[in-house]
Amino acid sequence: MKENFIPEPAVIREIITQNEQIRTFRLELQDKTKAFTFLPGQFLMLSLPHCGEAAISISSSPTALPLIDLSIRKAGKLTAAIHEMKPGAQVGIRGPFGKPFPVDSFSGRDLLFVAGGIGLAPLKGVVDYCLFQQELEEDSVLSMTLLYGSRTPSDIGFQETIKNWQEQGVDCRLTVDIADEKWQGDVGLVTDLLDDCTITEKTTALVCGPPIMIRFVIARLSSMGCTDEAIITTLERHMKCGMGICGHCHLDDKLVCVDGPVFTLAQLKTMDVMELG
Amino acid sequence: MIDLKELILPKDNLIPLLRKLKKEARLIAPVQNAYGDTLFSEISDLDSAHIDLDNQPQSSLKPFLLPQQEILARYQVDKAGYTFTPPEDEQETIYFGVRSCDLTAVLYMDLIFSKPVKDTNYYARRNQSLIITLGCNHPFANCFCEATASGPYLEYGYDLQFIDIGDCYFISAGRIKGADLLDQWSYFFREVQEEDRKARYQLLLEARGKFTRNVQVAHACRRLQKEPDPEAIWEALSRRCYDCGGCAYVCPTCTCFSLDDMVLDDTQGLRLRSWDACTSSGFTRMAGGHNPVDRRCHALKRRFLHKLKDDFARHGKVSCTGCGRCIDICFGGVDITTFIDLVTAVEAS
Amino acid sequence: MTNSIGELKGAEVLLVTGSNTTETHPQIARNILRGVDRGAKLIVIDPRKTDLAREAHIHLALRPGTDIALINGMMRIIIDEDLADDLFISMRTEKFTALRDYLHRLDLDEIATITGIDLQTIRDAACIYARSCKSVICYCLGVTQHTCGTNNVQAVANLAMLTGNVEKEHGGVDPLRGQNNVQGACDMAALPAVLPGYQSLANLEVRERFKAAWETDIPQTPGKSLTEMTHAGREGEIRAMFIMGENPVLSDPHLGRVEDTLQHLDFLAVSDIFLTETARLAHVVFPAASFAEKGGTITNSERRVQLCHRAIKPIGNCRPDSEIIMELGRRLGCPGMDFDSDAEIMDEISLLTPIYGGIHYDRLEGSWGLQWPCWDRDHPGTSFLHKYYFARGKGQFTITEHQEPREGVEEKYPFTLVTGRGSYHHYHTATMTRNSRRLVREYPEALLEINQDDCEKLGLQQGEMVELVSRRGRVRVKAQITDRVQPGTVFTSFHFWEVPINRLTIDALDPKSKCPEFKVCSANLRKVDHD
Amino acid sequence: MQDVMTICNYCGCGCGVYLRVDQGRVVGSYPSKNHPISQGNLCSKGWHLHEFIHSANRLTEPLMRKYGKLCPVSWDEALDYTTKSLLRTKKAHGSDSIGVLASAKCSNEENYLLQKLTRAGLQTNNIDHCARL
Repeated sequence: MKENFIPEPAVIREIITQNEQIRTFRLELQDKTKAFTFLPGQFLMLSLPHCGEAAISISSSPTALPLIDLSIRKAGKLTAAIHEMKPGAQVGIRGPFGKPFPVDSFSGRDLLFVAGGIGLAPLKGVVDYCLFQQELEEDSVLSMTLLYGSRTPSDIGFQETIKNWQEQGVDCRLTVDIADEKWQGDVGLVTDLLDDCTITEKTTALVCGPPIMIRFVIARLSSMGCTDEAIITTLERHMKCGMGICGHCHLDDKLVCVDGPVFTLAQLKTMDVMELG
Repeated sequence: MIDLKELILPKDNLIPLLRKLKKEARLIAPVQNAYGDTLFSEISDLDSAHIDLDNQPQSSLKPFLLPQQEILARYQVDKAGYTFTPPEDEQETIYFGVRSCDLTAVLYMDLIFSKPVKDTNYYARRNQSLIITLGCNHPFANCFCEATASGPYLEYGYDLQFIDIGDCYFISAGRIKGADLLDQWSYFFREVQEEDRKARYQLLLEARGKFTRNVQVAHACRRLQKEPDPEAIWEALSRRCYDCGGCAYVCPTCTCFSLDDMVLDDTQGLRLRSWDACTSSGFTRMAGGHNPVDRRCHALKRRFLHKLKDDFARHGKVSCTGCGRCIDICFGGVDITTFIDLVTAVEAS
Repeated sequence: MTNSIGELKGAEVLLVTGSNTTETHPQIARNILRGVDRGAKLIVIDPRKTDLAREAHIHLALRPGTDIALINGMMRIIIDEDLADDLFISMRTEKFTALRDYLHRLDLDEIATITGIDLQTIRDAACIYARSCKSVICYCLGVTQHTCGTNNVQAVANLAMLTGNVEKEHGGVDPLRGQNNVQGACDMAALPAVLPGYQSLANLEVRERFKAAWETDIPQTPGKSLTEMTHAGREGEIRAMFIMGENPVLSDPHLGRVEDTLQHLDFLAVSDIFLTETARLAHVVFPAASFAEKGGTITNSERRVQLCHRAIKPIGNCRPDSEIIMELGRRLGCPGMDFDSDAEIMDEISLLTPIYGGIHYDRLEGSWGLQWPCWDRDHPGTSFLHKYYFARGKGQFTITEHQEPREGVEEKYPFTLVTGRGSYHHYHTATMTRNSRRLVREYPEALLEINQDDCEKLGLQQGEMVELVSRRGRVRVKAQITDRVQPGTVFTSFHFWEVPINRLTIDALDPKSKCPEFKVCSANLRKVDHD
Repeated sequence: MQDVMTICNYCGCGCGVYLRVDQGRVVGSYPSKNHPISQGNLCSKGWHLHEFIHSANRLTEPLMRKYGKLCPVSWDEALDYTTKSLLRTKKAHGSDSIGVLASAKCSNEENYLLQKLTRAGLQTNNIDHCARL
C-alpha cells in the first residue's frame, strides 16, 4: 500500500485570533479511533485543498489531546488560505515528525524561554506540558521564565495564554521593538531582557524566533555562562516530506526534519547554519 | 561476495530467454530509437525493438523507480470532506542491460528510501523489480566508475549480472530472485567452464585499463573530510551555474524531490512528487521569502558536498557512481569532475 | 543565423551584442562558453552586466541606444590600426570609400563621450575582433529594438565586412531568434510585405505562381505591420482581427493604445491555449491544442526545420490551430483548405517556397531536420550561409550615423528604462511558464533591476515597492538592488501581467523594420509608501 | 510509458526533447543526447516543459461573448459566428479592414495556412506576428 504520503483528515474545531497575522487553529482528527501522540517541539505536515503541504510546528501540549493546536502566521499561499478557513473545515495532516524538546530532562531545571514573534508557538507546548507536570507534581521543573519580543504592541500574540501562565507562576516578560502611545512595558530587543536574568548551572534556555534573533540570543546566553548543551533552539527550514527523504532541509550530514528541528547549541556548532552567522 | 549461482548463456539464447521473461513481467531495456538515442524503454515487441547494449543509456533507472513526476495521491474536496486516495500498486518489472553504475545508484536509493522511514511508494516499485546488469567491458568516454568503486563489474547487489565474454554471457546470480530465475529457465544455460572464468577475469582487467578519465574521487573525499570547505571554489563554480537543474535530473543518485498539488478542477486534484534540484534557489526558500542558501556563491555547494562528504560521513561511501552523465551537459562546464579536479589541485599546490 | 549553433564553439572571437544569451538562448550560450573555455575571446556589448558579460574578456557597457556610435568607433580604430581586410573589401564589397571617408571625420573622443566607454577599452575590443579571421557576431533584440534598429544591424554588418568575417564557418553575423518558431513564421510569410520564402509581392511571376496554386488572385499592396494594426486606436482602419497564439496586450509597446484598439474592434477572435490578457478582450476564443497535442514543423534560429510529434490527443475540446484555420477557411470560401495532414501542407509549402524546396516529411522523419536553403530533394541543407549579405552580388557598405533614442532623459524622467526578457525561468508573456509550478517557484514575481547608487539616493531597500512612471503610464513593481544595471538605468521584463511594463514603453518604431524601441524610454520612479 | 520526440516549445534554440507519456498524460521531459542542439541537456524551462500542458487553466471549450461575458459554446457556433463577423466587416469596410496576427509559437504549417487564408481567403496582406517583440 502506498501510504507514506497520505494525510489523515482532521477538522478545525476552533480558531483563536492571536493578532492580525497569527491565528491558532485547534484541530481534531476526524477518525477519533486513530492513535495519535506527540511531544512538544514536533511538527506536522498540514495539507489544504489545492494548496499542497507546509510544515507547521505544534503549539499545544500532548496533554491537551485529542486537540492539536497549530499557530500559524500568514506568510505564503497555504498559510494565507488557512486564515480564510472557518471552524468545521477539513484539513489533512501527516505526522508528527521531528525530534521533540528533551522534556524528560527538564525536571529540576530552571527553564528560560526566549521567543520572538511566531517563535513562541513551538515553545508554548513545552510550557503547557511542564505546567501540567507541575500540577501532577511529577518530575517537575523548578521555575519557568519567558522572555517574549514582538515588533510592535499589536504584533504580540498569545496574550490570553501569557496571562494564564502568569497566574500559574510563569515569569513572563514582554518587550516590543517599536512602542505606541499605549504601551507601558519594555521597549527594545529581547536580548535586552536577558540583562535582568541570572543564569545558573541549573538553567536550560529554549530559544525560538527569527534567525537573526536566535544568533544574538545564543551569543548573549553563552557570554552569560550558559553551556552549549543547556541552550536549545528549534530551526525553521523549507520542508517537503517531513520524514528525511526529500532533501530540502538537508544541513551537512543532518536533516532538520529528522535530526531536528530541535538542536542544542553543541549540535549546531558542528553544522554550518545561518542561525550562528 | 560469493554468487549464489553461475551459468553461461549462449548469445543466441538471449532473445528467446527475454521472450520468456516478458511473458510474466514488464520488460525494460536500453532501446535505440530512430534518432539514435538509447533510452531505457518498455519493450512491447522484442523483434522490432533495437536493444542496444553497446551504448550508454541516456537515462538511468531513476525515471522508473523515482519518476520525474509521480502521483502520490488523488484528492477530492466535496461534501464528504477532504479525502485522499493512494495510487494503484505496481506491476512486476524486469530491467535488463542495466550498467554497474546505475545498479549502484539503485542500491543507494534503496538506502535513502528506507531510512529513517521506508518510502512505501518507492518500495512498491522496487519490490516488484528484478534487475539484470551488464558488466562494462568498454567504459564510455566520460565514465569513471572505477574511482567511485561502482564498476566496471559488480560483486553484489544485482539479481543477475551478465558479462559479455564473446559468443556468450557469463551470468552470476547475486540474489535469490535471480537464482530462482536461472533455475526456472535452466535449459537456456550451460555450466561454467574454467576458460569462461578466465575470459571473464581477463576482460575485467582489460576494462579497468580502458578508462580515459582520471578523476581523483577518493583524494577529494579525503580532503573534504579533513579540511574546511573550499569557499573560493564554491564561488568560482557557482558563478558558472545557470540553474538548469540538469545535473541533478540526469544523476542516478540525486533523489531530492518536491511535493506539489496539481489542481484538476474545483473539487479534485493530484498530489505530485517531482524531481527537484538543490541548485535552484526555490529549493530552500521559505514561505516568508527568507533563504538560508545564497545561490550566487553556494549554488553547487550542497550538491557536491552531499555527494562527496556528507554521504561518505553517513554511509561510508560517496554517492557519485561515476556514470559521467552530468559531465557534458553542464551549460557552464562546472560538473562534479571540475570540482574534484579543483579540490585536489589546491592540495597539490 | 548564418552559422550553425555548434559552430560557435569553434570561433576565435565572439562578439555578443544586445543579447542576454545565458538566460534567453541557453544552448547558444553553452556553445559560446565552451568556446571561451577553449581559449576564444569574448566581447560583450550590453548596458547591463549580464551573466555572460561577467564571463567576458571585455564588457562594453555602453549607454543604451549608442550602438552605432560604438561600432563606428571600432571601425575607425580598425582602419587606423590597419586591421581591415583590404583584399576582401576590394573583391567582395562596394561603396567602402564613402564609409571610410565618413569614419575619418569622426572624433573618437566624442564617441567615448557618447557611449560612456573609455577609448582604450573600445580600442582593445576593436583590435581583438579585427585580428582574428574567425570572429562571430551574435546579436539579438538589444540591437534591433531601437528606432535605429535597422541601422544598428547595418553597422554590425559593416563591421563584419570590414574585417572579412562573413560567409564562413566559425565566422559571420548571427541574429539570434527569440521564439521557437519566429524564424518559421517569417519564412512562411506571416509578414505583411512578402510571400513565403521572402518572395516579393511585387514580382508578377511569383504572384502568378501563387495564383495558380491557390486558385485565386492575391492582393499586391503590402499590408499593415503588427504595431500598425494594434496601435491604430479606436478610429483605426482595422475593424476586425483574428489573433492566433499571441498576446499583444502584454507584449506590445504602449499598452494603453493596444487595449484601446482591441476593445473597439467590431470583432476580435483569438485562438490560444490559455485565456490570455488578449483573449479576455475577444468576442470568440478558440481553445487551441498545445505543442504536445499536434505535429507540424518548426524552424529554429539556425534555420533548421524540425519535425514535432504528437504526444497526446488534444485535451478537452481543443483542436490544433491548423484545423481551426481550415474550418474557418472552408466557411469563408477560401479555396485549398482541405489538407489531410501536416505533411500535405508541407508539400504545398515546398512547391511554392524555393528555400524549402527539398523539405518533405519523409526526409524529416527520423532525422534532425534540414537547414534551409534546401533547394530540392537531393540538397543536404545548408549549415552556414554563403550568400547572406551578398544576395545581390557584392556586399554593400552603408554609412550609419549615431542617432539619439526618441526619448532622452530629462529632469522629469531622469531614468532610462530598458525592457526585455528578464528571467531564465520565464518566457515572453509567461502564459506557459507561469502555469509551470517549478518555474513559478523559481521566479515568482516581477522585479525592477536598479543600481545600488540610485537606491541609496531614493532611500530604497531590497524588495520595496516602487512606482515607475513614463509619459504613457505607470506601474508598481518590486525593487531588486543589483549591479547588473548602471546608475540611471533600470530594467524589467514584460513577463508579468501584474506589472504590465509595456504601459510605459514607447511605440516609436524603426522606420524600416517597424520594430518598436523597447530598449530605451525615459522614466521616473519613486518609492511607494505603505498603503 | 512512452517517449515521444518533439521540439521544445520555448526559445529559438530548438532543442530535441522527449515527452514522457503515461496513460494519456505527459509526465516528464528528457533531453535527446544525439540532437545537434540539445546534446543531452535542457535549460530549466525545457526540463519543466511538461508542467503547463495539463494545467487546469488551459482553455478546453470554445468561448463566445454573450451579454458581455465569455461563455462556452459549440465549435460550430464559434466558427459560424466568426465567419459571419469577418464577412460582415469585409463587406462593410473592405478587405483591408481585417487584420491577422500569426504566431511564432505555432508550426510552419499553421502559419502558412493562416497567411494563405489571409491572402487568398480574406484578400488582404494585413498579416504579421511578433517577430520584433
